[in-house]
Amino acid sequence: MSHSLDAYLVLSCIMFAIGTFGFLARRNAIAMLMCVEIMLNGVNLAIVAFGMFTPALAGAGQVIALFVMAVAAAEATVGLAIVIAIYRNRRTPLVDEYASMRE
Amino acid sequence: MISLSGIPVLSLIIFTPLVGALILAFVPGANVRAVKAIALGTGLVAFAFSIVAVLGFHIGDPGFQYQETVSWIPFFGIQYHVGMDGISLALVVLTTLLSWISILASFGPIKTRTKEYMISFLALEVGMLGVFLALDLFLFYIFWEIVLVPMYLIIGIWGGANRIYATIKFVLYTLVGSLLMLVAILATAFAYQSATGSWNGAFDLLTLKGFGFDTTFQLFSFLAFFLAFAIKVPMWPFHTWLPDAHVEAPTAGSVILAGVLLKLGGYGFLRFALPLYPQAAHDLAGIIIVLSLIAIIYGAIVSIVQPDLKKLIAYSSVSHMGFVTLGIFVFTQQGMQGAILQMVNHGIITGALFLCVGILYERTHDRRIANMGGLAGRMPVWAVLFGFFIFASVGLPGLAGFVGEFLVFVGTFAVSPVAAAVAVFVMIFGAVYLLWMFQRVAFVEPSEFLRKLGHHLTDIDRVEVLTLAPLFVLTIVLGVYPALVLDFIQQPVTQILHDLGAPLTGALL
Amino acid sequence: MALPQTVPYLGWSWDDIVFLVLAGVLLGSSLMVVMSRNIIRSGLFMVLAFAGLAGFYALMGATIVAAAQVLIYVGAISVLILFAVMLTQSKSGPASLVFHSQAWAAAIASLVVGLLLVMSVMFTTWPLAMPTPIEQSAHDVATLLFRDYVLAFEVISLLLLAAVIGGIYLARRDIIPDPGDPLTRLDAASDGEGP
Amino acid sequence: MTQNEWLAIAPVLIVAGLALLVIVVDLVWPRRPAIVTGAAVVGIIAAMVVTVAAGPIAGLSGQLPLEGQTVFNGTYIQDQLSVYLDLLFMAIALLTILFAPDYLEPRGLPMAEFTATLLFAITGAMLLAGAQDLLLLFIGLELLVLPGYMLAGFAKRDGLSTEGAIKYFLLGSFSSAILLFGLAFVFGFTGTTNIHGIADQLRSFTDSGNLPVGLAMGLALLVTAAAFKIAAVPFHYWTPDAYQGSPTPVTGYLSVGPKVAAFALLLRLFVEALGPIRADWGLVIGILAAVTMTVGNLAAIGQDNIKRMLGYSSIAHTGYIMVGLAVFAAAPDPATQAAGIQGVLFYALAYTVMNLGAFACVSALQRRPGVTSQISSFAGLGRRAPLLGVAMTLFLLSLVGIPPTAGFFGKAVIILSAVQGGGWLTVLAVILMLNAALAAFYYLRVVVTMYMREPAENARPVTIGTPTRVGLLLAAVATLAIGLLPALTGSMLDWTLSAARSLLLGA
Amino acid sequence: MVPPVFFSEAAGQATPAVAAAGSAEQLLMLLLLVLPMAGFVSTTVLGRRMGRPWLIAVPAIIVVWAIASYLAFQALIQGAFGNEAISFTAYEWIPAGDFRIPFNLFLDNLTAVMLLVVTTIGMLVHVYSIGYMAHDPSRWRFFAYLNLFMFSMLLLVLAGNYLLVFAAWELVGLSSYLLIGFWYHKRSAALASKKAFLVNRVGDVGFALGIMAIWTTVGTLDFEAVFKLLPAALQVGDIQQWMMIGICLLLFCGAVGKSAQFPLHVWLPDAMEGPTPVSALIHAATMVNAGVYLIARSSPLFSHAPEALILVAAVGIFTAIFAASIALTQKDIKRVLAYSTLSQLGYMFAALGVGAWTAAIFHLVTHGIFKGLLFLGSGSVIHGVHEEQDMDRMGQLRRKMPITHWTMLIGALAISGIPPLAGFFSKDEVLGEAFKLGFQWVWLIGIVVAGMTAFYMFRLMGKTFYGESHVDPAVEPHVHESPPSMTVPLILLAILSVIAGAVLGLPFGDSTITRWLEPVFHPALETAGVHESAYTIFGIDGILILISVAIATIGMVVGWRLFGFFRARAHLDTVRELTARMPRLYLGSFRKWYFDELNDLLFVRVGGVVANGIWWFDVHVIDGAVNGIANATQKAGDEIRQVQTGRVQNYALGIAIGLIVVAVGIIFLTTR
Repeated sequence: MSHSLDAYLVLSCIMFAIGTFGFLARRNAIAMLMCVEIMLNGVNLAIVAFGMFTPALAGAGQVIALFVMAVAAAEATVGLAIVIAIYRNRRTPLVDEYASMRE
Repeated sequence: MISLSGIPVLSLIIFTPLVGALILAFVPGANVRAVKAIALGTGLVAFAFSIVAVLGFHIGDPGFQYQETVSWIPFFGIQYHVGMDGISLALVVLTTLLSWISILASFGPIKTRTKEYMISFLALEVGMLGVFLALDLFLFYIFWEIVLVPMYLIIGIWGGANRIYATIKFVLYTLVGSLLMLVAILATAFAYQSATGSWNGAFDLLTLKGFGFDTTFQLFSFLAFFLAFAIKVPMWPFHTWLPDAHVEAPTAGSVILAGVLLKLGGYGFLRFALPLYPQAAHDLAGIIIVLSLIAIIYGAIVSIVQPDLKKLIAYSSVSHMGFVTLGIFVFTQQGMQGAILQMVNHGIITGALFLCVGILYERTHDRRIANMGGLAGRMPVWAVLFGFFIFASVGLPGLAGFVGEFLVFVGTFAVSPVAAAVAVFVMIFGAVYLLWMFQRVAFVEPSEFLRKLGHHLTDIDRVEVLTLAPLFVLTIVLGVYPALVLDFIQQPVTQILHDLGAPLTGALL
Repeated sequence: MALPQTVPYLGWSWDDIVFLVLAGVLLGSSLMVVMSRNIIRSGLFMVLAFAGLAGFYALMGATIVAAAQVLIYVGAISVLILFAVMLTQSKSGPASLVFHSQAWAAAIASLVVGLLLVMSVMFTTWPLAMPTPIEQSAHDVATLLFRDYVLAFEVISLLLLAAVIGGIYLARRDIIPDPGDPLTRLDAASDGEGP
Repeated sequence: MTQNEWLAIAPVLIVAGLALLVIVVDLVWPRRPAIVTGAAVVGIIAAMVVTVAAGPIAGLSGQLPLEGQTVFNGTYIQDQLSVYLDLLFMAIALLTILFAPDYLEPRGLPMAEFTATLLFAITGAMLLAGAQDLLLLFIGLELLVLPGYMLAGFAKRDGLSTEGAIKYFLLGSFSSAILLFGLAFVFGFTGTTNIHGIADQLRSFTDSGNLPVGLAMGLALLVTAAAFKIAAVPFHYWTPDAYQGSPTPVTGYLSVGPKVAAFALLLRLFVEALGPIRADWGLVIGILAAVTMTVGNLAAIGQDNIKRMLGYSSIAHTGYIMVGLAVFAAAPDPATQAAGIQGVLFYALAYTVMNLGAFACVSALQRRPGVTSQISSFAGLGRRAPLLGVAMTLFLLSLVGIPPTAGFFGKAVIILSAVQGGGWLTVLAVILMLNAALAAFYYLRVVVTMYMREPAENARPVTIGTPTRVGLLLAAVATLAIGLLPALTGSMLDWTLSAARSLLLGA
Repeated sequence: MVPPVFFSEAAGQATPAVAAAGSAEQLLMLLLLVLPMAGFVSTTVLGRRMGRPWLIAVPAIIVVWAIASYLAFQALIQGAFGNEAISFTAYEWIPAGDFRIPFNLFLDNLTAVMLLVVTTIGMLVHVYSIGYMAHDPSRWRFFAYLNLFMFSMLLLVLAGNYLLVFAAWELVGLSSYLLIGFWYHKRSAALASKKAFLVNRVGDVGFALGIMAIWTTVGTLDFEAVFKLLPAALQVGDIQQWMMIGICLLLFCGAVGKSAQFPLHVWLPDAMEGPTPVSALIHAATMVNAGVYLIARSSPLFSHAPEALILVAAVGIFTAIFAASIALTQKDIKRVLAYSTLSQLGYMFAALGVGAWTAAIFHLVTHGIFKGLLFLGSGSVIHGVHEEQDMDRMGQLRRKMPITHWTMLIGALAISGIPPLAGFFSKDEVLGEAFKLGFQWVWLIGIVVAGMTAFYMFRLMGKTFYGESHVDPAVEPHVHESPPSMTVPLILLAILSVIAGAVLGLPFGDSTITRWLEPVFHPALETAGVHESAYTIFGIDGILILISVAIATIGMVVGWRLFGFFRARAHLDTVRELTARMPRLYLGSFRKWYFDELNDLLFVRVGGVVANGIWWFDVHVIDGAVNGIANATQKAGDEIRQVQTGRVQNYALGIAIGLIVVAVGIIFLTTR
C-alpha cells in the first residue's frame, strides 16, 4: 500500500474532491481559500508521488512540489489581501453576499 | 472615342469620392456652404470621370476594359483588381449620376450635421462604385460591406421617427447574407488553391470563372451568394427590410437605396454567382424563377393597399426587382439584357419617384396618401413630373420602364410561357397601384390637410427641378433609344450566357 | 529497539500502518476543514492536514519536500490565513450558515468529480511507474532546481515579489480621505452602481 | 548563462526590470504619475526594439531558424512564435499604460503600482509564450494571473472592483488547481515535463479512441482549466463580473492580455505538447468554440453596461479564436493546420488592437469620475466628442468584422483556414459568420446611442489626455492598417504563418 | 366557314410585297409623327403663357391632315405605290440579341384609309375644340394632350411591327387617360380615367403575350415577315394549329380591351367624363377602332385560325346587342352615344369574325364619321344648355340650335341605316356579308340591333330636340347655338355622313373601298377561301337590304311616336307605362346589367380584401418571422444571462459540472 503509486494517487484524488466540495459549499471567502489550498496540496501529493515512483522524472516531482508551494504562498498572499480589501468595503467575508453584479 | 491608355480611370472614379470625403473631414462643419459645394463638386467630378470612361469604352470588345491590377495581399493572391465591362459601365454611370443628384437633393432637407452627412454619402458612393468595378472576390466583398456602414448612418441619423429600428434591421439583414457569402468566397478561393496548389489568382474572378468546381461545392457556394444577393435585391421572402428602410431613410437615402443599392444584388448574380457556379445556377434557376414571380405579383398586390407613399414605392421596388432576377435566371439573351436595362431604368425611375415624394414631404411633412389630394392644382409642375415618372414606372412604351420589362417578358416567354403569363399580369397590378395612388395624390380637390398648409404648399423650386431634370431626360432617352444601354451590355451578356453553357431546360415547364 | 518486519498479528508492513494512520489524519482533518462550523477551527485542522501531508512526503522519501511542507504550509501559509481570519472575524460574529444553499449539489458534484478522478487513476497503468518509490538524493533535487529549472526558480522570486507588492497595496489601509472630498464620493459610485 | 540565453531572455528581463524600476521611481519621486508613465512607455518601447533589434545577434528576424533556439536546458524557447507573442504582449502593455492615466488619476489610484503590477503580468505572459516546460508554463501562468487579480481589485475602495477581484481570484485559483492536476496527470503519464518530451511520448496515440483513461482525465482537466483561462463557455462565469467591476483600463487589459496569453498556453500545451493526440481534443474544442461564441453573443445582446457587454463579447471572440485551434486539431494536412494556428495568431493581433481601443474609448469617456459605464453614457457622443466617436465606431465596426478593418481580416483568415479544413470545420465557419451577424446587433447599438440619441441634459464635454490620444491613434491606425496596407498585412501574414510553422515543427 | 386548305400555291404572292419608301414619302411619314409631337411638346412648354393656346396645336394637325390626305391620295387613288406597301426603318429601337425591333413605318392601303379617318376627324375635332374649350383656363393642356393623342394614333396606324403597334397602343391609352381625366378635380373624371387605363391594360396583357408568342415562334415582329413566316411555319408543322389560334386569341384580347368589347366594355361609358371633343375623337372615331384595325391588320394570321374568328364574331355581335340594350334606357346623352359606339364596334368585330374584312373597315370609316358627328353635336348641345348632359333636362332645342339639330338628325339617320346615308351602306355590307358567308345568326342579331339602334337614336333626338322643354328655367334664356368653330365641323361631318357611304360603297359589289382594300385582305380571303360571289341587287342582297331598312324604319318610327319628332308630340306616359310593365328589364338595362356593381364587388372589394390579406401576411408572417427571430434571440440572450447570478459558488458549481461533462465526454470519446 505504502509502496503503491495508486494508493497515493487515490488519496490525492480524494483530497482534491474534498477541497472541491468545500470550495463549492463554503460561504466564507477565507474558507474557500483554505479549500483551494487543500486542493493544491492534494495535487502536490500526486506530483510528488509521480516523481517518487517514476525513475524518468528523476526528482522533478519534488522540485515541482516546491514550486507549487511557493506559488500557493503567493496565491494566498494575494487572495488574503483581496479579502481584506473587500472586507473593508462590505464588512462581511461571506462571498455569496457579494452579488452586486449579475446577469 | 478617346484613348485612355495609361490613365487609371477606374481608380479615379472609385476614389474621387473618397478624396472628397477626406477633404470634407478637414472643413469646419459650420461652413455649410463650403461643405455642400465640395460634396456636390466631388459628385460631379466622379460623374465626369465616369462619362470619360464611357467615351473611351470600346463597345465591341467583349472583355474587361481599363483593367488595373495591384498586388495587395500576395500571401493569398488577393489583388486590387478592377475592370469594367458594359454592365459595370451602365451601373457605374447610374451610380455617379444618382449620387450627385442625391447630394444636390439633400441640400434642402438635411439641416443638421451636414458635413457628416456628406462624408457618409461620399463614402457610400465609394463602396457602390467599388462593387461594380471589382474583379477580385475579396475586394468585391470589402466594397460590398463598406456600403453598409454609411447607409446605416444615413438612415439612422438623418432618418424618420422609427429610424433606429429600420436601420438596424437593414444592417443585420444584409449582414446575415453577406457574411455567409464571405465564407463561400473564401471556400471558393481555397478550392482553387487546393486544385492548383497556388494562391495566385485564387480570388481573381477572371481566373476563377472558367474553373469547374464540383457540383456539391457549387451548390453550397451558390446558395451563400444567393442569400447575400437575394437579400440585397431584395427577393421575396427576404424583402421586409426594404419598406422599413425606405420609409425611414431621408429622401436621398431612399434614392440611393432604390437606385443603386438594390442593383448590387442583381449585379452580383450576373458578375459572380453565375460565372462562378454555372452548374448550381442551372439547378436552382427554377426555384429562383418561382420566387421572382412571387415577388413580382406579390409586391405589386401589396403595393396597392399601402397607405404611405414611400412604402408603396418600396413594395413596388420588390415587384420591379423581381423582373431583374426573373430576367437573369431565365438565361436568355433578351431576359438578361432586359434585366440589366431594368436595373438601370428602375434606378432612374424609382430614384425620381423618391425625389418627388421627398419634395412633397419637404412641404407637407407627411407622406400618407390619405392626406393628399388635388396636388395637380396646387403643385402643377410637381404633379406633371410625378405623373411622368409614375407612367414610366407603369411601363409605358416610349419611356424607360417599358423596354427592360418587355425584354424580360420576351426572354421568359421563350423559356416558360407560363412564367411569362404570370409575370405579365404585373402590367395590370402595376398600373392599379400607381394610378390609384396618383389619383388620390394629385386629383380631385385638395384635402383638408393640404388646405391648412395654405401658401406653404409651393410648387417645385429650381434646385428640385435640377435634380429631376437629368432623370426626366434619361427616362425619355432610354425609352426611345434603349440601344444606348443595350449596345453596351450586348457583348457581356453573350459572354455570361456562353460561360453558363447550355440553355435552361426542364427547369420549369 | 528494532521493530519486527511486519505488524504483529496483522501481517501488515509498518509503512502500511503509518500510511493508514496518516491517511486517516489527512482525510479526517481535511474533512474537518471543510465541514467545521468555526472558521478558526477549520484553520487549525488545515494545519493538521498539512502536517499529515508532510508525513506522506517523508514516507515516500521526499524529505526535502516534507521539510518545505512543514516550513511553508504549516509555518507560513497557515499563519497567514489565520491572521486573515482574525482580521475579518473581529467585527461580525461567526456566520449562522456555514454552507451555501447549494451544498447538496456541491456534494454530489464533488463526489462525481472524486469518483471520476479515482476511477481514472485506478483504471490506468502508469507506463513509467515503478512499484516502489525511488531513492532521490537532495543533491539530485538541488541540481534540478538550480540547473534545469533555474529560469523557473528566478521567476518564482518575481512572482513572490509581485504578490508582495500587490498584497501590500491592496491590504494597506489608506489614509481615509475626507468623506466630504468630492473625489472619494464620486469614486464610490464610479462603476456599475450608477443608473 | 550563455550570451544566447541572455539575449533570448532579454525582453523578459527588461520588462521585469522595468516593473522594479517603476517602483523605485515611485519611491524617489512619489505621486508623479507622469514620470511613471513616461518611464514605462520608454522602457516598453526599448524592450520592443530590443526584441526586434537583438534579433540579428541571436538570430532573429528572418535569420532566426524556424525551429528557434532553445535555452535554459530546454525550458525556454526563442522562436518566431515567442517573438511574435512577446511583441504583442508588450503592445498590450504599452496601450494599457497609455490609456490608464486618464482613468486612474482622477480617482486617486496610484499609477506606479498599477504599472508595476501590469508589467509583472506581462512578464508572465512573455514567459508563457516561450515556455517549453510544464513547470515554466505553470509558473508563467501564475505570474500572469496573480497580478491580474490584483489589478481587478485595483480600485480597492470601490465595492464592485473588489467584488470582481475576489470572484476572479477564487475561481481563478480553483481553475489553477484543476490545471495543475491535469498537468500532474500528463507529467505522471509521460514521465517528463518537457513539452517536446511529452509530445514524443504521446506519438503512439495518434488515432482517436485509444487513450488510456488517466490521460483522458488529465486532458479533461486541462481542457477545463484552459477553457476557464480563455473564458470559454461554460467556464466563462467570472468574465462579466470581473470585467464590469474592474477599473476600465484594467478591464481593457483583462480582455486581451490574459486571454491572448491563455491562448499562448493553449498553443504551447495543446498544440505543441498534446498535438499528437489532437484528434482526441479537437472535437471538444470545436464544440466549445461554437457554444462559446453563440452564448457570448446572445448574452451580450440585452446588456446595458458597456463593460459587461464587451465582456460577453470577448467571450464570443474567444469562440472565434478557438475555431483556429479546432482547425489545427481537425485538419488533415499540415498546411491547413498551420493556417489554423495562423488564424489564431492573426486574430489575436486584430482583437488586441480593436478591443483595447474600444475599452480605451470607454475609459476616456469615464475620465470624469461619476460617468457610469452604462451604454447610455455614450448618448450623443458623436456630437460631444466627434473624434472619440469616430474612433469608437471604428473599433466597434472592427469588432463586428466589417471591412476594411482588422477585425474583418482576422475573421477572414480564420474562416479561410476553416474552409480549408472542410467537414465540420466549414459548419463551424458558418456558425462563426452567423454569430458575427448576431454581434452586429449589440455593437451597433452603441453606434446608435452615440450618433442617433440625444445626449443627456447634464452631459458635459469630454476631454481626453495626451497619452490616451496617442494610444487611441495607435490603436485606430493599427485597426485600419492591418489588412488595408499591403506591406503590413503581407508581413503580418507571413510572420504569423512562420510562427505557426515554428510551433508545428515541435508538434 | 372554310378550313384553311388553299394555302399552298398562294403562299408566294399571298403577302403583299413591300417596297422601300422613297425619301419624299419617308419625310412625309415622319412628319406625320413629328408635327403632332412637336405640337405636344411646344404646347406643353409654352401653352400656359399663350393667350390662344391652340395656335400651335391646331395648325399642326391641319398640316398633318394635308399630308395624310396627300399620302392617302397617292396610295388609294393614284396607286402610286402600286399594290405594294411602302415601309422604311427610321432606326433600330431595341437591339437585344436576336430580338431586334426596328422603329419602322409601314404604309399600305389599310393604313391610308385609317390615316384619312384619323386625320380628318382629328382635324375637325381640333377646330371644334377651339370653340368648345374657349372658356377653360387650362385649355392649353387640352390641346397638348390632343396633339399627343394624334401622335400616338398616327404611330399606331403607321407602325410596321407589332411591338411598335403595342407601344402606340399604350400611348393612345395614355392620351385617353389624360383627356378623360382632363377635369381631374372632378372625382368621377379621375376615377373614369383610371378605369379606362386599367381595363385597357387587362386586354394589353393578352396582346403582350401574343407578341411574345409571335416572336418566340418566328423570331420577328415585322408585319410582312410575320405574315409570311407564321403561316409557313404552320404549313410545315413547326407550330400547331392551337398555337396559331392561341396567338390570334391573345391579339384579340388586346383588341377587346381597346375597342371596349364585352366583357371589357366597362370603361368606355365612363370615359364620357372627358370633354366631349375627346369622346368624339378618341372614344368614337379613332382610338376605339384600333382593335378593329389590329385584327384587320392581322388578317393573314386570323384567316388561319377560323376558331378564333368565330369567337371574334360571337363577342362582336353579343357586344352589339348587349350595348344596344343598355343604350335604350340611358338618360345621359353621351352615355347613349357611348353604348351606341360599343354596339357599332360590335358590328365591326362581327364583320371581322365572319370574314368580311372590308365591310368591317368600311363600317369603321362611316361610323367614325357619323359617330364623330353625333358626339360633336351632343357636345354642342351640352355646351348650349350649360354643361347639362341629362336628356331629361333638355327638349325642344331644335329652334334654339338649328344647325346642331339638323346635323345631328343627319347623323341619327346615318347610324340608323337609312339610305342613302353612310350608315346604310356600311351596315348593310356587314349584315349582308354575314348572311352570305353562312353566319345567319350573326345577321339575325344584327338586324335586331339595327332596329334597336334606330329606336334609341330617335329617342335621343326626341328627348333632346323635340317634345317639351325640360331645360332648367334659369338656363333656358341663355341657350344658344354654338360658335362657328363648332358648327363648321358639324356641317362638314354631316356632309361626309351623307356622301361617304355612297362614295365608298358604290357600286354595290365592287365598291371603291373594296378595291382599295383588296390587296390588303387578299391573302386572308384567299386562305379563308372566301370567293366573291356576284352581287345580286335584285336577288338575295336586295332582300337583305329591304329587311334591314324596314327594321330600322320600324325602330325609328317607334322612337318618334314615343319621344316626339318635330311637331309630333311625345308620349312619355306610354313610355312610363311600358317601363313599369317590365321593371326588371328596364332596371337591368338602366343599370347596365349591373356590370359596374360586379366590377366593384370583384375588383374593388374582393381585390381589396385579398390585397390587404397579403399585406397582413407580409407584415405578420414574413416580417413577423424576421422580428420573431430577432426577439427570440434577444429573449434567449436574456435567459442565458440568468445563469450569471453573481454568486461565486454558483459559478464554481457550474465549472465543476462543466468539468464533469467535459471529462465524461472526453473519456467517452477517447477511450475504449
